[in-house]
Amino acid sequence: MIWKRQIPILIVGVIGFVTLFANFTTLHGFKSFVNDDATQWFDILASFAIWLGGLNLLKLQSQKILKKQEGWEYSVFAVIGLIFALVAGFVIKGEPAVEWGTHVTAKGTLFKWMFTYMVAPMQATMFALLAFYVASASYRAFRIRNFEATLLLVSGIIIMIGRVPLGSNISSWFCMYLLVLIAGVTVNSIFKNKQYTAISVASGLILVTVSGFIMGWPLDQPGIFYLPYLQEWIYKFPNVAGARSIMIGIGLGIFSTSVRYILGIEKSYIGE
Amino acid sequence: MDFLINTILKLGKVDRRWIFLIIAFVVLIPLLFPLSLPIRATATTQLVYDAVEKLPHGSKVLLSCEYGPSTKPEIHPMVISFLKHCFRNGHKVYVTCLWPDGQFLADEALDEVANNEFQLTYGIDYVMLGFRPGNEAVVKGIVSDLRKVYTIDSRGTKITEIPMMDGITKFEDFDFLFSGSAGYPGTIEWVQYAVDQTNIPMSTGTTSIQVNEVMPYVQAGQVQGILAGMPGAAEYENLIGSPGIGTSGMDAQSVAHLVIVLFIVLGNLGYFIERNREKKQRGY
Amino acid sequence: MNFEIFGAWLAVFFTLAIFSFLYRDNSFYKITEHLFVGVSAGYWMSMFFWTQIQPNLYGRLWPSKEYSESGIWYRIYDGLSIFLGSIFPEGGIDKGHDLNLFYLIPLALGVMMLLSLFKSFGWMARWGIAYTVGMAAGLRAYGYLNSNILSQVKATIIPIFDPDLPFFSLLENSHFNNFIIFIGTLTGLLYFYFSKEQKGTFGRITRIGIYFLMISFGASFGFAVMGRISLLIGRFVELITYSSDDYYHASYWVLLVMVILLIYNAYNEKASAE
Amino acid sequence: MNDREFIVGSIVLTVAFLLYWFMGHPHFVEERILQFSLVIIFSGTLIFFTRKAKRGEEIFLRNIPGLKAVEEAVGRSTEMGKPVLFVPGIQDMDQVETVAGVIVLGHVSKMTARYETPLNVPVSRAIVMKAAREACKESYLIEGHPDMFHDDMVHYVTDEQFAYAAGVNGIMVREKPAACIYMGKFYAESLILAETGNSIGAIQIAGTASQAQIPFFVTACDYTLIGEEFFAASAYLSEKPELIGGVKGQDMIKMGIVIFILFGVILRLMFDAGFLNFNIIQFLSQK
Repeated sequence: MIWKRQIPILIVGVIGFVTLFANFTTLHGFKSFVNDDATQWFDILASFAIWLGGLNLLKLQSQKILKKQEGWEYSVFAVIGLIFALVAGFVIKGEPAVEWGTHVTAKGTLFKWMFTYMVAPMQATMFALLAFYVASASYRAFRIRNFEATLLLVSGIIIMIGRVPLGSNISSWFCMYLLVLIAGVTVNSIFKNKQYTAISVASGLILVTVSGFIMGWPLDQPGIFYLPYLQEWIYKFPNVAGARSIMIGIGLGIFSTSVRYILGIEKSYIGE
Repeated sequence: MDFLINTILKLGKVDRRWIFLIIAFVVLIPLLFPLSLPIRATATTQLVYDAVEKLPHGSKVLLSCEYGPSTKPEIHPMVISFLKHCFRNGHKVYVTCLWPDGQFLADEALDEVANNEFQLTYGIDYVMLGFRPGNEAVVKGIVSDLRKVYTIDSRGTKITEIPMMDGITKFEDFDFLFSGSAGYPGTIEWVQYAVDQTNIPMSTGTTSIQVNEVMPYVQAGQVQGILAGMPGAAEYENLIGSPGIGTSGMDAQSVAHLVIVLFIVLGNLGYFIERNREKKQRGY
Repeated sequence: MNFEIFGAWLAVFFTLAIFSFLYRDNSFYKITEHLFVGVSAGYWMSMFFWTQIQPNLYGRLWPSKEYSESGIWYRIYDGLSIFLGSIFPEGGIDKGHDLNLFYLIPLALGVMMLLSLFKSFGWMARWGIAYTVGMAAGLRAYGYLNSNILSQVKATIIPIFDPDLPFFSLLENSHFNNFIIFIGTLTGLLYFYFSKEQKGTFGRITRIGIYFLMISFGASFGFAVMGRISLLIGRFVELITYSSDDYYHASYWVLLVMVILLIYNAYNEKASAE
Repeated sequence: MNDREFIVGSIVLTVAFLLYWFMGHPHFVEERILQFSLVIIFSGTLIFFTRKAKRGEEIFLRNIPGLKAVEEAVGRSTEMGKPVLFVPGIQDMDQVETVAGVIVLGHVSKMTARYETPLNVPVSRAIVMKAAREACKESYLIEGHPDMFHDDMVHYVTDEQFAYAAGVNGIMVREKPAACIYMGKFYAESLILAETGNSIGAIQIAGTASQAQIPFFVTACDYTLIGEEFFAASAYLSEKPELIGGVKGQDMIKMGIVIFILFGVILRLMFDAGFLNFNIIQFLSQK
């Protein structure tokens, strides 16, 4: 029991405490251990964890094949893929001039070939799939069901249009005309009176047109109606404010979880 | 009018595979037949350009590549343009990678720009220091003693035998840092462990998704400008007057954004009509 | 056939096979997905072995600097060298490290981790995991306290008395924009305060907070869409490249064959359903 | 350790540190005294409230509207005689969000047991399946309907991300649940799930801390528990003192930060105007 429970908790506590407080001391041995060796150990263990994950995958997929579970035919491909990658990593270099060790990053090796023509396209395409899902969800699911969602979608749309070249070719005057029309629709839905609507739209159109003639229709003035400026303002200020409050919250959350780990209050890593 | 409303409602129930098809065409067609929309730089992109322009001829620039194949379309054009900009202004470029895949892609970029376009000499005009594992520990290492982290470069040459490494022992010996970053470790680690401690100027290019995370640092002045995603890359390409992959993707990007916005608007139109009808049917 | 062209055809196949999932779940997708899982696991295993375990662990246990013909320690190494010459080259590992036997500790923890694959040793992984958890906790507690809390708090303490700052400027720092940041950050923080009901004045303040959060999420939304579209553009650019003469029009051929097979399959299914 | 010992211990440690400090604090990085004090103060607050919660003292946490919405959604499903679908994310139990999701599942299954509404929980990890089954079983037992619980309620689909999403989509289209609840760690599949849920007209409620997915959930779902709200809700439901105490402790620190910012602005104003010789920005800028 002590091996399975108390020692891991002790390790977390001691290592966590040492790394945290090394930030506050000038004791050389202590500091250099944390800065150099302890971090190296961490990376080495993380590499072993990757091996553990890989071997576990091999185990699960082979079991699936041996027991002929549903879809076992596909598991064969997973095992083949894993073995192929290990062969490229450890058995066949493909380029005799390159030394073992540098072959994983050097040109002309089988490993590099595998990266360029297998890992890269598959990984990139998996991510690119999402473009399609975003498109269909934007048509079928993104609804302005309340004020919050409206704000979110409007700021998202302004960023999306304002960031790309198309947006910088849309004149601020176009946006102002658009706003007048939207205001008209709003007036109509509130008062349900055609006269009011007509008056407000007409006066809005006249106002925009007159000021347009006075200012000479500049593309990017007034700035708040020019999408590239507007998106820049949104992402530099209100967005930063929102992001910052989340950042502080996340920081606190991580801090408190870390402290709970170090003090042994939180023990989820051993399944408790 | 009724016809229009019915069409909108009917469209709302369309199989989503039609939408997939539309998006595929919307992206593909402008790639094949470009519209050449003019590109205008946003202020944050201009800041990056100005920061590089301000460096005196022959400055020592550190370029760190932290991205992989899945984010290549966004970051790679930035790295290429940044290299072009540096070489044109006669700067020396030192390349490091915090991501293992970053090295493949950085090699590709150096091949294209330094070898083919500028025909520069390795070891004198540019050097590829390569990937070192350890995430922020590598950044910390470069700040305290670069030669401990890098005893050899990516080609196996001893650092002491590389002419342009003369006088470079730590992060403060560089004049500028550019990080092409797609996540952890990347820009944020460079800010926290290197730039905040030394005051060496730094700019960054990040994936669109990361922009929001990095923005507070840019706003606070810790980072000088940011190239945001592929549009940021395109703007930078245009500032240095050498359009590339980023620029050619911009038409597709513009049209795709427009179509997605139209989708949102149309979808919500259908939603409103339906809601109104339901209200009427219920009798209020 | 040239390896590069063969690779291009493979890449095209993988790309289109994954895209075919958009039509429906099918064998092409399933095969590619499983291959992807296997290859990437192997890719990372090799990558981390050669960039981490071999140079930084074995490189410190048996550095070439201290290699000697006598002594038991390097005899073990020579033994390993016979079987695994690529990992343990003759004469020790030259990665610029000194001999450091403390690194037997991470080696032992790592081996324990791997042993946990066997059911009866399942608990052994806990030690290694405990080390990584503890280390991460210590590093992050300080890092996040410093950069996420302290420096962001600092940036929110805005100057009210600063005659050089304009009152309003859309894109530059100004009193107005400073005020937006100040209010947004504070109200956003208060939204996540759980010790008080969100009613009355406090409720109104937190409403403002949620509006700022929503604008921020909207910006992430816009950027997320932008990023996804860029990646799609990247894939299409590559497909276009591979459709050229140099690659024997790989994209067209693979697409054609895949479409025919999918149609054939759909037709078959329909026939068997009837 | 009782309260008295806790207080005495804290005082002894503080005095010891002060002594060390005034003796010239050898080997201490002086510039980081601020960070050091913060680590101590923050940790102290967290421990204090965790202990308070453990002793069983009343700790007030506000109502979280999202939980109310869950109740309504289950109620509507009952009215319509349709099942409730619960998706606990696609990650394993080592993710805090999955743990929080399973806690909420316990709450949801209590309601479905009470109203005798069918519940469907597709999962993507074997361990999550075990934990989710336990949670549901217990709820049905507590509500006095152990006969209604069956193991198939919680069933494994597949580990693979998109295949899982496709599988859950299939369930949605076939069974047409009236309520879809997504609580856990999500990646890109969030979009696919929420879109399908929307197309079948279900009430959708989501809870996640994955920042990139929150926007999609907010626009596609009827109610979303955002980040910390999600954790607070699960702490509240779990009735575990260490979780509740943690939320409360963080709350207090947050309030402290808000007050500090307000105070800091005033201090900065006084410094800039020349009334005060203390630069708060410089004080906070120490490395």
